[in-house]
Amino acid sequence: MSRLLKHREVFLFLAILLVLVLVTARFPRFAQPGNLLTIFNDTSILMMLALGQMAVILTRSIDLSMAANLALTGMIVAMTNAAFPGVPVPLLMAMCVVVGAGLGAFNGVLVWKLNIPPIVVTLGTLTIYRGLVFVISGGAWVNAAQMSPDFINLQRAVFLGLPLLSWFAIVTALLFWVVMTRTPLGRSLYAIGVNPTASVYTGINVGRTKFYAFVISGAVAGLCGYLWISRYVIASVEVAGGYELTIIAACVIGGVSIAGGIGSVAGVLLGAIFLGVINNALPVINISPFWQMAISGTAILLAVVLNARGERRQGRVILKKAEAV
Amino acid sequence: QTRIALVVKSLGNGFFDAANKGAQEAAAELGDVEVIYTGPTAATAEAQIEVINSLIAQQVDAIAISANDPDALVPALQKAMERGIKVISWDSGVAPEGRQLHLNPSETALIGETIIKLAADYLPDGGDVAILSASSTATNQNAWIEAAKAVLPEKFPNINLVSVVYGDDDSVKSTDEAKGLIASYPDLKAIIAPTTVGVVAAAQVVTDQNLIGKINVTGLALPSEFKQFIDNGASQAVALWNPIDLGYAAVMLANDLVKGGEAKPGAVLSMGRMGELTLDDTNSGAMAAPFTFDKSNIEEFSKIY
Amino acid sequence: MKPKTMTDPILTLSGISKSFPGVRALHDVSLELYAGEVTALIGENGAGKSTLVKTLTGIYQPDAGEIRVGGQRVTLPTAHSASALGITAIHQETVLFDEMTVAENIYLGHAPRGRFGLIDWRTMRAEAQETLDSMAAGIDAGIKLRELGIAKKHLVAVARALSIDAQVVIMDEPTAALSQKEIEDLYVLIELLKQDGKAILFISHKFDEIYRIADRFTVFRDGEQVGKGFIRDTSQGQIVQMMVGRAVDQIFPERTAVIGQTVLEAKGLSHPTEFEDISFFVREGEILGFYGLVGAGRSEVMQAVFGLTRTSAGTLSLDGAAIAPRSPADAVDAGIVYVPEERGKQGVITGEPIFKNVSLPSLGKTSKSGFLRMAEEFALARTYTERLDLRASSLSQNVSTLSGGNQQKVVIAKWLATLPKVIILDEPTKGIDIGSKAAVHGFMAELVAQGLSVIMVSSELPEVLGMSDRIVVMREGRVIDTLDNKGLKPETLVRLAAGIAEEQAA
Amino acid sequence: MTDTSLHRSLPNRLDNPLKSAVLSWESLLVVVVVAIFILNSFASPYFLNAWSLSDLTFNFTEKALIALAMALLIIAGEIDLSVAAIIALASTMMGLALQYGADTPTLVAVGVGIGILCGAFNGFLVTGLKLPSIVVTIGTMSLFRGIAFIILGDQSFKGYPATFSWFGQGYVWWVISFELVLFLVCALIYWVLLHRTNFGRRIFAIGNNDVAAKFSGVRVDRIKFILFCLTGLMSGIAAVLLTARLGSTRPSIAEGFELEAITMVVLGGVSILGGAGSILGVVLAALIVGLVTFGLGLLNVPGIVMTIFTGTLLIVVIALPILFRMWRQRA
Ligand SMILES: Nc1ncnc2c1ncn2[C@@H]1O[C@H](COP(=O)(O)OP(=O)(O)OP(=O)(O)O)[C@@H](O)[C@H]1O
Ligand SMILES: Nc1ncnc2c1ncn2[C@@H]1O[C@H](COP(=O)(O)OP(=O)(O)OP(=O)(O)O)[C@@H](O)[C@H]1O
Ligand SMILES: [Mg+2]
Ligand SMILES: [Mg+2]
Repeated sequence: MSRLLKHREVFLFLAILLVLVLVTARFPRFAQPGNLLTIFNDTSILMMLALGQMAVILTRSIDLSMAANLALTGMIVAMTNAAFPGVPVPLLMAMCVVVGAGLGAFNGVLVWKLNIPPIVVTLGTLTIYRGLVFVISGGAWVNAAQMSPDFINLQRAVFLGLPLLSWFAIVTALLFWVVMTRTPLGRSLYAIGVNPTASVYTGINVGRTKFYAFVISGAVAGLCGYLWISRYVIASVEVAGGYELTIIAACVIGGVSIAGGIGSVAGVLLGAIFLGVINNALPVINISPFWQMAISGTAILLAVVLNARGERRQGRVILKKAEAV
Repeated sequence: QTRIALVVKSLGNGFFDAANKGAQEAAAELGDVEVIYTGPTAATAEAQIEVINSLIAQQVDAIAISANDPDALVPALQKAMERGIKVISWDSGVAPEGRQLHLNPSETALIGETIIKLAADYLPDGGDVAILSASSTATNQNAWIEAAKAVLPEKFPNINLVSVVYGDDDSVKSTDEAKGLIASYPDLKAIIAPTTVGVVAAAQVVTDQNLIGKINVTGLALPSEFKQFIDNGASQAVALWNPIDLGYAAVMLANDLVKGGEAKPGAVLSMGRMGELTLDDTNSGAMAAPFTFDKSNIEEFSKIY
Repeated sequence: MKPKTMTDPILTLSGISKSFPGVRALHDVSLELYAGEVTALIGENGAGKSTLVKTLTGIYQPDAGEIRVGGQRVTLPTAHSASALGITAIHQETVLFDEMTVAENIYLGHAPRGRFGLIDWRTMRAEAQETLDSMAAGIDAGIKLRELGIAKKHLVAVARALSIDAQVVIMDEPTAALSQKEIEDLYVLIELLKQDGKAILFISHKFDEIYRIADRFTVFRDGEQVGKGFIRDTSQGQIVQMMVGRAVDQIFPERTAVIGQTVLEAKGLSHPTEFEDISFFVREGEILGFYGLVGAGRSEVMQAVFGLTRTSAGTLSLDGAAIAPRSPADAVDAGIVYVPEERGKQGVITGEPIFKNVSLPSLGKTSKSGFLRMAEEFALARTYTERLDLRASSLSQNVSTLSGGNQQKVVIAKWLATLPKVIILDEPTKGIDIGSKAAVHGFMAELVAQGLSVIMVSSELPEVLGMSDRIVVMREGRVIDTLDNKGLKPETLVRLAAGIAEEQAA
Repeated sequence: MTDTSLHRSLPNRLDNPLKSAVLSWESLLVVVVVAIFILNSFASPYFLNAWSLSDLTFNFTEKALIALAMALLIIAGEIDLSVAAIIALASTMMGLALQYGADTPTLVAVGVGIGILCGAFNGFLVTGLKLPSIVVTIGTMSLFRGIAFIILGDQSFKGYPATFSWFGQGYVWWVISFELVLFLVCALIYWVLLHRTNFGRRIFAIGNNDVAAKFSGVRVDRIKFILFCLTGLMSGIAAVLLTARLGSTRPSIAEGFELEAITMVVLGGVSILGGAGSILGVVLAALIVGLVTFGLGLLNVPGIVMTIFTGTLLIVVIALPILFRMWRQRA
């Protein structure tokens, strides 16, 4: 048991259960399967984005431009849909992935070829991408009436009892799990974070691998651009404004180390769900919405403290080793 | 050449784009007036102040503003007035010391009553209703909600207002809040959203959760953005004034002041084709009554604004 | 020794040059490596040895020259292309992944693949275990690398080299951090590699081991190749002559210091996990040696004295007055300074110039009411770097561009400038060439002659025996004995440090 | 070839200081400032006007004040994303104090004091609990502003006394505003602090290698803690100015300031990885951001489009020297 508890995923899972139990005690309807599935569905986009962000953070980088990328790709796809309602939605989604990956690749190239620190690059592109949303749309919103029914309803279609949106998240998570644990690319992402110098010596092209990480986060952001727009049926400049920090918060709560090299798919999913549960629970148990921000801030701080406790090295314990001999 | 700046809460909002149409119409009618349509992208007071500062530097003749914050803009607008610029607020007002007059789209009390009535009309037996507002700092929304609360006890005794929540004119936040309302109040019969962003978000949630027919969404909405929810039954009816007229009137009033008109309690100023505005003792006046859209007329108006 | 076979070399370098801004690290050097032979690469600090290694493994690109593998001319644009050609290296710094398993450390970059080209963890683990077992490493391939000691990590690096199936194995000072026992194990391994027909390039500052395992040698001086030949045809003196361009006597300096009052005294220092009941004292003008096997906890004790780690029990006194440094700053104020073991990480601030490194702890003295006075800083830096014969182009040269030995001199200069009472030197000559080593030793003698107290932590027997007045032997976090260095036999120290009973050692 | 002959006196430096000054980052920024200034005067007839130029300064002084302290923090290898939230909390507390009848000096003390407290809280979490500052301040950013929301909800505080408003709206002489004067004075203080004192030298050492700095007897944690407090202090001062300028407090005040302040710092040539940077660069960068936004504002370019310019400027200004170096190496 104590061994299990060492895994922060287990700890996080218990924390989420605790919140569920507490809320349910006051409000039984909250824990109904239907509501839980709704929370999962509501959190799907955050989960996907956080997974993309994890790929970047693992390499000791950070992508502050994900939300802006999402907004830009979302605006592009919404305008395309408004202008050419006949284009099939799967094609539009493919377009989102490509556009998003392209925007991510731009970050990646600057990081790779020019060696500019990622936080600077994405701080710059964060404003550029969001500005471009305004430029291409002229500031006008694309609203529900302009979108085709297919465009809006695809993610709402139910398959095996779950909306497609949830399935997108599930498939993305599986894909990430395979890539992270079973492919050279995934392992390289970890390796770079653990020890960049050693990675060079091992023959990993650090710059190019970081580039791939940004392409991954960009592609995810692009796909989420479509999902976000069709979910909230409005495309505007302000879409997902400030969401970049929520994405990072989900990663942090999920145990991704900002110093790179540490993090798991399961942890990130739980981190996102934790935020989702908190956000859903507060209005339900009638806590003033004005408390929401302070509570999630506290949650982030607690998560960091707990994670740091877990990560802290226990020294070399010379005496203990001596006794054991 | 008279230059009048039409400053809005945020660019890209369909409502304000429509207002700009009316403003340009007024400029064309007046001939010697140029309208500068501007505003921040995010609906914050600080961003609006930067816009005001640059307008002061450009020495425009008048500023007509729909404010993100009634108080925070006062110092900046006072500075504008000191430099000889005429300042009026419209739609969402500024505290009296920060402007020369305020143009309400409609009587506050009337709007407050209308939004409740829109819900009550379809609830013959009464029931629970909740309000999903814009940001908690929005002047106009807050005033309407106060007015609505005031008329409830006598005119609509069987309507029970259970909660007021704020979606900050942000579609995600509005969506979350609407969901929260539905989850917390199982007997909820109507959601009233006196804001164009919130009302769309709420209607989408009701559509998504298959609650059409159980929960009626109503409030203030742009016909073009809201048409589909009248069509699919998520909403029976919504109301709004004509933003084109509002923009038109704002420019006309600003022009009046520039050309020598004086804003003081009791004064009567011309709004061109919209008639005349009579100022009350806080130097504000109302344009017209809100207009209701339902299945019968939404098609027609959705093509206009 | 096997007979000399004049086969063609596996790897040939010719005319290789490499410059860094302001530094010519390699100039027109050549090198041949032969199958089944160990070639020792010898040179002072900064001679360009590690630079050559990095050029050979695709980490640096040479400015000129050519590399031939098996007669074929090749380029090595990345580390990957080098290992694809069968060139692998155990670098001077351990370059492995703490957070990953041993198996993955061995196979990262060339992991066995299963279905759909996905990494096959099970096979990887099994093969890694096999390699480790063949080396008799006694390491479980499934645990995280973090759990291993520094010596075992080196073994993992060797296993990695083996797993690549290299023709050329390069070892850049592999024994610097190893204990005697582990060094012996390494020799066995190298012998195995030789029998396998691999060409080995071995870099070391220790002549005993060069003479023990190398067949050939190549000497570098200031980035140029100044000599090569067969080890058994050349004397140590001749090689040293080539290295430094002059004769160096390896005799430890005569010391004339008069030993005075007790300066620093520790009584019963304990730490919850690292050490227990440590007592020692050091007197004016005395060098106190701390001997033990690597990992005995000597550094931990010194860092506690320096205020870096908290002790759970025990007292410290300086000149008879109790002190309790809670931070290095406190210790420095009291007059205790510490030259750390990990120069690059703890010793120098690599991004800054020499003079800023030297003045950092003395800013209080060079400044005037908190405001900097650069002229004073330069004067201070010049005084002490000159006394240590620091080799650099200017005092504003970035420390990162200095070689290891010269970086060490910067650290020592920094502390001398604070005019300390007690100076603790942790492995002061680790990875330092023979010329600089003598300089450091000479300087220690000078320090005690001036009345300072020196504590020297060292794992090198000759150094401990040659320099110390008294020797504290530590093992597994405890003081085993404190001995007067008069007629001490090396075996006694080794026995105490390793915990071997007297009869067995005999 | 490096001369390594024995017993030779080492020169202080080899390079020509004048040459390196001309090729420095700051001179690049000066060129950019002048270029934008000239462009602005051509683009708008209203630009070259004392009052316009004075109004211009209000667009950046508050953020630039924070950027000064943030520069030190980033040079030391840490970061504070919570500065805007500190403004919100400090402003809210001032409003609360006002409700209890506080006079102007008390209000200022409350604002500045809360700033320092918040900074100290960040500093404690980072240095005391050894947590990474970027995550800590993402957390406190929500926490501080969250507390402001809890206190204020949908309300606002207003009715600040006129003497208080002077801090944000007053002029010291003619068109020279109090905010501008305060910024210039603070810039001078920070310049001296960073470039001319032991404290500043230690900040650089910490940013380059905090372990080695600690081993060199630098009290790393204490200095980092002080830097967080300084950043809090400057946020508190910015809160006073902004509140006085707006004449009211809402919990949503100063949203997005943190990224703008960091942009100024980075544009000013401070290495985000720590260990390098200058105050002059930060001041110039603040000026650039102010000039660009005001200039585009005069042309009624929407704010969001301006951000494209600042974002591009940030990347281009940082990429240019790198590209130049790569080009020269190839040649
Ligand atoms: N990345 C670099 N940038 C600038 N100069 C460098 C760099 N790497 C090495 N040098 C310089 O090149 C020269 C050779 O260094 P190298 O590390 O190869 O020496 P070494 O022979 O391995 O010394 P040691 O025995 O101390 O390890 C030194 O003067 C060093 O300062
Ligand atoms: N498992 C390990 N992981 C990482 N670094 C280690 C490990 N073991 C030792 N080191 C590093 O290698 C160096 C040598 O450590 P060592 O094992 O000698 O311990 P120590 O406490 O310094 O003992 P002593 O000084 O008696 O040799 C130290 O600087 C230490 O930081
Ligand atoms: Mg070397
Ligand atoms: Mg040691």
